[in-house]
This record gives sequence, structure tokens and C-alpha cells, in this order.
Amino acid sequence: MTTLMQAVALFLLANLVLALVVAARGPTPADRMLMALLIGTTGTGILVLLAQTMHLPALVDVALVLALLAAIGGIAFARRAWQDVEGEHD
Amino acid sequence: MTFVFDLLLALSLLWSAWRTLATPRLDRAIVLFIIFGLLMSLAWARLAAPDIGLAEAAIGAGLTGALLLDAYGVLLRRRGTA
Amino acid sequence: MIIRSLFLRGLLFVALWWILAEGRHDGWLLGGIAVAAATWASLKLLPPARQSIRLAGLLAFLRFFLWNSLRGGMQVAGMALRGREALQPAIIELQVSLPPGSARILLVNALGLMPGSLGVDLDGANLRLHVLDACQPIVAETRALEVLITDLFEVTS
Amino acid sequence: MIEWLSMALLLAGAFFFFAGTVGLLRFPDVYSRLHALAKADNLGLGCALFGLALQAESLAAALKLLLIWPLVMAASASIGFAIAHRAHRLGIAPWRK
Repeated sequence: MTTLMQAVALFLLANLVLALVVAARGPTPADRMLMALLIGTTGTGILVLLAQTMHLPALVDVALVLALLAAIGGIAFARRAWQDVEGEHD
Repeated sequence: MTFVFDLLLALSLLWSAWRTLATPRLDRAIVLFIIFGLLMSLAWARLAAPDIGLAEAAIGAGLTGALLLDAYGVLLRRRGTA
Repeated sequence: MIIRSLFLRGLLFVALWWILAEGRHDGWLLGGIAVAAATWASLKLLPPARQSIRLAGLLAFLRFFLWNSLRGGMQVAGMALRGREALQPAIIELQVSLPPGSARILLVNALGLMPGSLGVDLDGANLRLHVLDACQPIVAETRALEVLITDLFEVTS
Repeated sequence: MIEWLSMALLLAGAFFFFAGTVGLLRFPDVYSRLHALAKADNLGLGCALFGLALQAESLAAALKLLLIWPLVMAASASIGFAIAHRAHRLGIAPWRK
């Protein structure tokens, strides 16, 4: 069971890194901000899996905080920082 | 399995740190900084330090990222009006 | 009115603390302070309105919402595996019949997790949605969700 | 029995996360990528959390795991709307065939 969880955690990390690399290079600022969603869901998933495999229940608290604060980052981006469609050509 | 996990995590940490410093554009650098914060808190979790991971997730990825994005927005608006 | 919300919200925060402390009992002093502070903050930030939430409505809404977010996830996963051939995006507009305020906000946000729809703009009662596949019965599903949200809120005097 | 169910849920969770990433890579515009990430990743996280909660030591620990799900759902629903709304305001047109 622990092996399966480790495998799933590794798989999620690989997914996250792949998506982050693609999104960070994405053409529009919006593509980069999809990161807020990725961090909130995938990062939380990895942390709860680690909590179980490493027998560290405190990591569930880290996951909770991450889930909460990813929302703040996403909203800050959408409402404040993203003001024009520039960046589509470079 | 855990070795591969740690290796991938360390490599992506280095990648995001390098990209954060090497990116000329401010908005991309901020987003990469947020990514770095997330990966860093995962790294603290792997090092069995949930308290530091918690602080990193809250301060590094969450609040600093939001504040930097906000400051970037203010800069853009100043430049637009000036 | 105030007493009722005070009691209900306090109870909610007590349950939340119990879950967060994983059922341990050695932290209730701190927990009591946290619960009091959270209840005060919630009354300050979201004053009790003239509407409350009906339990039966809440259960019906949750059932619909969970089932449809399951369906939405499976559908979008299938589309992702088939690639952009499966997509037929469009923007549709419709009129919302819900009263302004939390009911409308709940509708727009909930639509983001329903199959194939994503709220894009809410201007007064005018709602714009981005849909992944224009052939899906999005409007009918939105109407069904609207009815459930209407039943969820109960106007009290 | 519970072991098997939990395993199946974990694998289903991994699948949905994968589908979300595939959607991110293959879908043509911001709006459809938002669909893919918000819906598929949420469902994936939900499956994984249920799978882990089945193995939790106490009821409160299981509930704590399950508490994360509505939190993430609320967060991604509102982020999704905020980004889509902003993209629409900035005049980004949705992709069409």
C-alpha cells in the first residue's frame, strides 16, 4: 500500500512539474496563472500522500494551508496583476 | 521510488530557482517565485519538517506571492497613467 | 436572529476545531479562544442576513452538486484524452432568475465545476457562460441548479 | 476489501490528475484549459482524499482529510471564474473550430 502511495505521489509530482514547465512558458499571462489552480490541487494531493507515507500527520495541516493560500494567489493575479493581453508575441 | 521523487523534486527546485533569477520579465519572475515556494514547501515536507513547510507554504508561496503580484499591478497602473 | 446565527456558527466552528485537532482534547482552551474569535470575525464580515439555509435544500443541493462535479470531471477527462476534436466551444448567454447577492455568486462559482460550463461574466442578471461542447444541454442543467439554489435559501423575517 | 477500494480510488485519482495535465497540454485556449484543470484535478484530488480517508486511524483524521476537498473546490471554482472573467474583460476570444 505504501509503495502504491509513493508511486502515486511520484506520478503526481511528475505531472505537476511537466504542467508547471509548460504553463510557465505559456504564451499568455493567463497560462502562467493556471498555476494557481495546479498548485492548489496537485500540491495538496502530493502533501496528503506524503503525510500518509511518511507517517507525519502534520503534513495534512500544510496541505490545508496550501489549499487556502493558492486561492489568494490566484485571485490576486486575476484582479490586480493581469491588466492587459501583452506578452502574446514574445 | 522515494529516491526518484527526491531527485525530481531537487531538479525542479533548481530549475525554478534558476528561471526565477534569469527571467528578465517581472511578471514571469513572480510566477516562477510562487512555483519555487510551492516546490520548496514540498521539499521541507520530504525533509520531515512540516513546521517549516507550513511557514514556507503560507509565507513563501501564498502571501509573498500575492503581495508581489499586487505590487506588480500597482507598478503597471503607475506606468499606464504616468 | 443574532442569537440563532451566533449559536449555529459557534457550533460549526467547534466542529471545525474538533476536526482540525484530530479529536484530541488537550487543546480546548486555545480552541475555545479560536472558536470565539472565528465566530466574532464571521459575524463582522458576514452579518446575518434575512435569509437562512434550509437543511433539506442543502442536502438536495449537495447531492446534485457532487454528482454533477463527478460527471463533469469524467466528461472533461474523456475530452482531454480525445484532444481538441472533441471540443465545440461557444459562449452562451442567459438570464438568471435568482435574486442578487450570495445566491447568484454561488451559482456562478458552482457552474465552474458542473459538466462543460464555466462562468465568464455576470452583469446584473445577465450571465455569460463558456461551454466546452455547444451540443450539451447546459441551459437545462443551469436551470435545474437555479431551482436548487432557490430552494437552498429561505427568506426569514 | 477496504484496502482494495482505497487502492482503486488512489489510482482513479492519479488518472484524473493525468487527464487534467493532458487537457492543459492539448486544449487550445485559456477557457478550455480552465475547464480541464478545475474539473479533472478537483475530481482527482477528491478520489485521492477519499482513498486516504478510508485508511485513516480515527474518524476525526478522516474528516480532516475530507475537509480539504470542499476547500479546494471552493478555491478552484472561484479562481476559475476570476481568471475566465478577467480573460473575457481583456477581450481574449475563445477558440473555435
